[in-house]
Amino acid sequence: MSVTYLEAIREAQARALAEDSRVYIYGQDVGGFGGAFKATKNLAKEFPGRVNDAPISEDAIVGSAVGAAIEGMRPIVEMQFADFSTIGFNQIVNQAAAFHWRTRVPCPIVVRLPCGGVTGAGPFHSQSLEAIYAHYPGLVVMTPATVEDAYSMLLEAVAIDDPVIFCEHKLLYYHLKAEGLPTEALPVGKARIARPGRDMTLVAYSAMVHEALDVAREFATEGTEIEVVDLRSVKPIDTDTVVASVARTGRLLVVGEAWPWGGVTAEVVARVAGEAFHLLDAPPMRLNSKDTPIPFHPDLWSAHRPTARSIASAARHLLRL
Amino acid sequence: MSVTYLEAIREAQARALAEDSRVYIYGQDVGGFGGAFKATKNLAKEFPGRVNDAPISEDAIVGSAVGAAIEGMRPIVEMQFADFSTIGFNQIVNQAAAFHWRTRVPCPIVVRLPCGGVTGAGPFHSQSLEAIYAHYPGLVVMTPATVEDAYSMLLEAVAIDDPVIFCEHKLLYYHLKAEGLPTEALPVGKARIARPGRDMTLVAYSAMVHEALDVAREFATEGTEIEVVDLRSVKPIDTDTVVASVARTGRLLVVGEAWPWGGVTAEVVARVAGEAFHLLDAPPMRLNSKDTPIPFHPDLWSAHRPTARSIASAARHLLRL
Amino acid sequence: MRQPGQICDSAIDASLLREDFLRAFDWMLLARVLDEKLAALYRGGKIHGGVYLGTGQEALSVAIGMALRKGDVFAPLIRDGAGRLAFGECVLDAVRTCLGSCLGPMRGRDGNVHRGRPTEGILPMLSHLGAMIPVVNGVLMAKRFKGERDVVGAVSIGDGATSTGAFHEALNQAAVEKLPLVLVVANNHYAYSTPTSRQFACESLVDRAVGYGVRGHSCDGVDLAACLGTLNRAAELARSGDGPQLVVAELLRLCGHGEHDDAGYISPELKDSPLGRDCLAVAKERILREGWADETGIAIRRQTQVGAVEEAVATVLREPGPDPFKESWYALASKHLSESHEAV
Amino acid sequence: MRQPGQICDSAIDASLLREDFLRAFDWMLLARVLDEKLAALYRGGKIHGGVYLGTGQEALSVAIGMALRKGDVFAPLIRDGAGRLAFGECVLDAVRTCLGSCLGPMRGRDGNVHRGRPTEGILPMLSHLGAMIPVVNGVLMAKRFKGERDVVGAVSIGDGATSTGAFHEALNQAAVEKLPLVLVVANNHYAYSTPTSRQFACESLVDRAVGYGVRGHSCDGVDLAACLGTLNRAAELARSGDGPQLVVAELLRLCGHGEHDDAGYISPELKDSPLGRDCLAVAKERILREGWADETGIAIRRQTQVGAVEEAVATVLREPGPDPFKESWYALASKHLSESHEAV
Ligand SMILES: Cc1ncc(C[n+]2csc(CCOP(=O)(O)OP(=O)(O)O)c2C)c(N)n1
Ligand SMILES: Cc1ncc(C[n+]2csc(CCOP(=O)(O)OP(=O)(O)O)c2C)c(N)n1
Ligand SMILES: [Mg+2]
Ligand SMILES: [Mg+2]
Repeated sequence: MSVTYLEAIREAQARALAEDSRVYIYGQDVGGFGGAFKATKNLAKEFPGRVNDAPISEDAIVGSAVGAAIEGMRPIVEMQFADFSTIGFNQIVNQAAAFHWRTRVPCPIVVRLPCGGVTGAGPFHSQSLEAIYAHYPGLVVMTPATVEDAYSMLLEAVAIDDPVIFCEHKLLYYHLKAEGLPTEALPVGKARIARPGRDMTLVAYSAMVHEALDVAREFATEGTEIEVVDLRSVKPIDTDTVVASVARTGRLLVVGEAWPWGGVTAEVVARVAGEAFHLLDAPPMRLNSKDTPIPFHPDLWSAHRPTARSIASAARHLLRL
Repeated sequence: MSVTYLEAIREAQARALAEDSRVYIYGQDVGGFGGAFKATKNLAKEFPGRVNDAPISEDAIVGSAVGAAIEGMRPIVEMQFADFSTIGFNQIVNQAAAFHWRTRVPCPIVVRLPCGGVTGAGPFHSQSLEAIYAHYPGLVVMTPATVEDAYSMLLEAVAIDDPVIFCEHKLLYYHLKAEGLPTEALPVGKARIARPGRDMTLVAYSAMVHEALDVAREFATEGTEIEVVDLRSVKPIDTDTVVASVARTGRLLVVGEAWPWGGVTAEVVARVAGEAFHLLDAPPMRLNSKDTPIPFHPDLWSAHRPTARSIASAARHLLRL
Repeated sequence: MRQPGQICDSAIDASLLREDFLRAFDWMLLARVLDEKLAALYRGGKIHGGVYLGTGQEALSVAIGMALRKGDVFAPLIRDGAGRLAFGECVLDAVRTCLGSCLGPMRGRDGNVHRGRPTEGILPMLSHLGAMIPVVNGVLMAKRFKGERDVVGAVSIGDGATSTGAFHEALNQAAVEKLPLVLVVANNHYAYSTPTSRQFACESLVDRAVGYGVRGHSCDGVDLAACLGTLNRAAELARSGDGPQLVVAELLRLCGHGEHDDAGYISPELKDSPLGRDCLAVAKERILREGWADETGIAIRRQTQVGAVEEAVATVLREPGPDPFKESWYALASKHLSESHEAV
Repeated sequence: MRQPGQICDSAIDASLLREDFLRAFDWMLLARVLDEKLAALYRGGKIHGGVYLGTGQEALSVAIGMALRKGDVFAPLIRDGAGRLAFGECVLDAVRTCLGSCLGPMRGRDGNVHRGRPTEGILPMLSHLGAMIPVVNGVLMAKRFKGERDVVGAVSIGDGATSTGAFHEALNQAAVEKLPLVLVVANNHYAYSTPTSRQFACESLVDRAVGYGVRGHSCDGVDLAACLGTLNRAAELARSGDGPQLVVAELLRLCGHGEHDDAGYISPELKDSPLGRDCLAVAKERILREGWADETGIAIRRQTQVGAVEEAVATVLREPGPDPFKESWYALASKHLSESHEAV
C-alpha cells in the first residue's frame, strides 16, 4: 500500500484523534468537506464533534486554540494556506509562543501551514514562512520533507508541550509517496543525512530536499559525492549534524525556498561559519528564492525558486567544477 | 540648541508636512495628544486635518495608508509600539510590500515603529522586529542610531517610493542628543563607520551602536582599535562597507538586540562568510538577545539584551585577549 | 438627516429604464460567456492555478459596476467578472491575467482574479479576505485630502469575509471617517464549503449596520432590477455625504468555489429555493415579459459577447508569457535600494 | 427563547442583598487602596515601567468578579483591580507583579497588569487589545469538550478595544459556537487620549449585539447596584445556555491612562456629568442612605484594607527580584528542543 505525503498527514491526525481525546481539529472547511487539500478527509465523520469548520477568522482560530490548549486540550489548527497565517500571526507569535515562558502553563497547539509554491499559485498562495516563525522565541518549527516525517513529526508535534508550526509543502502533497507509514522515526530536533557524500554538504529542508537529492544523484554520475542533510526542523536546527557533515566535506551549500534576507540559510551559514570556521575549505554558500513576491506564471515561478538546475550550478561553483 | 532623537523625529515630520502636501500622519493618539511618546507634539495644531487620531485598528490603519499612498499621498503611520504592528502585519507584508511589484504603482508609506527594550516594558512593549519585516520582499527597513539619522532618514523614508519600516529605538528617544539637526546625510543604503579601527569590525545598528561605541572606547584605552560600523538600514544592508571593514580588520562581530534565530546578525555573518571568507582571520561572531520573550524586570532585561559588557566579552574572545 | 442603521428595502426603482436593464444584461451575458470560456480553458489545461467564476452572482456584481462612475474606485472580489466589465475592465485584461500573458496588467506576476489597474480605479485583490476594504478607505481618504468630491468607493466581499477582523476594522474606520464607501456583501450562503450557520449567528448580516452607525440595505441578489435599484441608491447616498453603506444581497453561487470544486456541499433545499434561480435566466425572463427584446434578439446579444470573448482568447493565446530572463527581479520601486542576493 | 440582540435594562435587582453590596464595596475599597499605594510606589520610583489604575471603574469591575464562580475563567484588563480581587486574586500577586518580585506569579518576567494564574482561571492579559477574547473562547470550548457544564468566561475590554479585529472575530466565534462568554465593555469614553468620536460612529456600543446574534446589556457603570444586577444577570444567562452576552457600561476613568498621564484631554463636560461621579463615593452614599453602615463603619472597613495593602507591600519590598544568573533562558517547555545561542 503506498501512502502520499498528504495521506500521511491525514493518517497522523486520525491516529492522534483516536489515541488522545484531548486532540481536536479546527480550521476552515476541515469538517465535512475534509479541508481544501483533503488533509482531514472523513475525519469529521470518524470523530464527530472533534473536527470543526471555523469562520474566516484566523486570529480567533489561533486564539481559541491557545485557550483550549492551556485548558488541557491538544488543538490542531489548519490554515487554508500558510500565507493566511499572517491574520493569526499575533496569536501565534505573542500569545502562544510566550505563554509557557510567562506562566509555566504549556500551550501545546499545532498550526498546520500548507506552504511553498506550486505552479500558478501566485504571491499569496505560495509562501514559505518558516523564518518568520522561527525568529520568535517559544515556537518549534517543523519542515518535513518526506512522507515518513510528515507522519511521525506531526504526531510528535501533537505530543510535545510547545506550540508547533508545522510547515507542509503543497508540492509534496499528492506526488510524494512512500511504501507505508513509518513505525519509528528520528526525534524532532535531529537532522537526517538524506544521502551521504564526501565532497560537499548540501543542506536543505522541506521540498528542497528533493531538488537537492536530484542534484546529488546527477553529480554522483560524474563521480562527485554530495552529502544531503535534511534539517527536518528549522527550529531547533541540528547544528551538530550539519557541522559533522562539513567536517567530512569541507564545503557547504544551504538551500531554502524562502526569501533570501535572513531565514534558514542565513542562520545555518552563520552558525557553521561561527562554530566550524576552520572546517570550511571554501566560502559557505546559500541559495534562496529571489527577493520578490512569488510569481504566478510557471516560467517566472520556476526561475524564482531554487531548482535542481540552479542548485547544481551553485554546487559546481562551490566545487570549482 | 540641542535636539533629542525624539525631537529629530518630530522635526522631520514637521518638515515633511510643511514641504509636501501629500504627507499626513495617522495613528493612535497622534493628534491633539501628540502621540504616546510625543513624537507628533503640536503637529495636529500646526497642520490642521493632517495629523489624525486612529481607532485601535492597526490593520485598517496600515490598509488605509496603502490606499492613500497608491492614490498619491505620503502617509506616515505611527504604531504606538512596534509590538502592535503584528496587527497591521498582513497589510504591511502582503499589501504594501507587494503592491509595486504587482502593479507598477508605488506604495510610499512610512510605518514608524517605536522599537526596542526599555526598563520595565516587558514582553509586549519592547520588541525589535526589523528581521521580520526585512525578510519580506518589497520593504525598506531603516534603523537609525543617531539623532542626525533619525531626522534625515525619516525625511528620506517619506521621499522614497517604497514602503519603509522605520525602526525608532525608544531607549534613544529622550536621552540621545545632538547639537542640532543635520544639513546633509549619507544616502539610505549606506552604512557608516561610526568609529574607525584596525583590529576588529563591530557591526551594530540602532541602540546597539552606542553599546558598541562604549566598548570601542573602552578597548581603545587598552590599545585595541575596534571599528564600529553602523548599518543604518538593515534592508538593504550595505555589505560593501562591512566587507571593506573586514578587509582592514580580519575580524567580525555583529550585534543586534533582536532575537537570535535569523535576523540581521545571521544575514550579515552569512554575507561576509560567503563573500569575504578569505578576509576573515577568525570565525565571525554574533551577539543577540536571548531566545526568550523580553523580560519585564530590569535585572532580567539587562541580562537578556546585549550590553557593552557582553559585547566586550565577545570582543575579547574574538581578539583572543 | 442620516439615520444610522436604517435598513432600506430592496425596492425596485420604478423609473428603472429599459436601457439600463439591457445594458446590465449585456454585461452579465459577457461575464457569463467569459466565465464559461475560462472554465473550458481550465479544463483544457490552458490555465495554470485555479479559475474562479461568478456564475449566479452576475446581477449583483453588474449592479456594483454600473452604480460607479469614472473617478470612483472599485475593489472587486472573486465573483465580480460582471462588475469589473461594467466598471470598465476590458475582456483582454481578464483573459491575459488568467492565461499569464506578459501583456496583461499583472504581467504574469499575479494571476486570475488578482488583477486590477489602480490608476483606473480597479484595485487588484489581495487574497486575504477583507483586506481590500481599508485600502479603499485609504483611496477615499486621499481623494478627500486632494479635494476630489462626489466619489464613491465600492468593495465586494462574501458572507465568509464578514468574519474577518479586516472587515470590522475597516467598516468601523469608514464609519468614523464618514467615507463614501459602499460595502457589498454577496451572501451566497457558503464560504467555500462552510455554511453560514458556521460563519455567523445573526439573523441577517445587514443587522451589522446599526452597530457601525452606517446605513444598511438588503436586496434579492437574484433580481437584477432589485440589485440595480439598491446599488444605485447606496452609491448615491454615499456620494451625497451619507457615509458608508452596507449592502447585503442574498443569492447562491451556481458553480464550484473554483472550477476544481463540484460544490457537492450546497444543500438541495437552497438550490431549489428562490435563491437558487439563475439571475441571468431571471433577467432574461423579465426582458421577454416586458417585451424589451425577444428570444432572437437575446440570442444575437449573446453571440456578440461570444464573439468578443473568442476574439480576445484567440489573441491572448498567441501572446507570449513573461520571460524570466528579461524579468527584473526587484520588488522595490527604488531600484538602487534593491539587493541582488545572487548565490554566486 | 433566546432573543439575539435584545437589550436588557440596567434594572437594579430589587432582591439585591445588603451583604452583596457591602462585600462588593469592600473589594472596591481594597482595589482603590491598592491602586493608591501602587501610584505612591510609582511616584517613589519603586516600580519599573508603568502603573495602570482602575480608579472610577471599580463598580463595574467588581461586579464581573462577583458574578463569577470558582471554575469560571476571567480575562481582566488594565482597570480590573477590583474584579481580580473579587474573583480571587490575592493582593500579593498584584504587588509582587508590579514590584517584580521573583515570588510573584510572573516571576519578574512579565509585569504590572500582565499577571494571572491560568490554572486558577485568571488569564494574564496580552498587551494587544482584544487578544484575550478568543483565548477565553478556547478555554470555554475546552471545558465543553471536557464536559464541564455551568461555566462562564468573562472578558473585560475598553471602548477602544472594540475597534480591534480581534474583538470582532472572537465575539462572532463565540456566537457561532454559542459559548457562555460574558464580554464586558467598559466605555470610559476615551482610549488613552482618543475620544469615542474617533473610535466608533454607532449610537451605543450595545447596538453591536444584534449584528452578532448575541444578547446585549447596557448599564450605568457608576452605579454599583446596576453593575451587580447587570453582570449577575448576564452571567446567569450565559451559564444557562443563552450564549454570549455583550455588556456595555458607561463610565469615566478618574485617573490617567497610566500614572505618567495627567488625562488633561478628558472633557470637563464629561467630568461634570453623572458619568464623572466616583462609583466608590456613590456606593458609599447608598450604604449610608440605606443605613447598611455608618461613616465610622466605613472608615473601619477602609482601614482594614489599608492594613492588608500595607502588609503586602511591606512583605514584597523585602522580597528579591529574579536572579538573571539563575534564570533558565528557555522559552520552550520542551527544554531538550531549546537552543542556547550563546555567542562564545
Ligand atoms: C484571510 C483568509 N482566510 C482564508 C482564505 C481562503 N479562502 C479563499 S476564498 C474562501 C471562502 C470565501 O467565502 P466568501 O467570503 O463567502 O466568498 P465566496 O467564495 O462565497 O464568494 C476562503 C476561506 C482567504 N482567502 N483569506
Ligand atoms: C492592538 C493594540 N494597539 C494599541 C495598543 C496601545 N494601547 C494600550 S491601551 C490603549 C487604549 C485603550 O483604550 P480602551 O480600550 O478604551 O481601554 P481604557 O484604557 O480606556 O480602559 C492603547 C491604544 C494596544 N495595547 N494594543
Ligand atoms: Mg460565500
Ligand atoms: Mg476607554
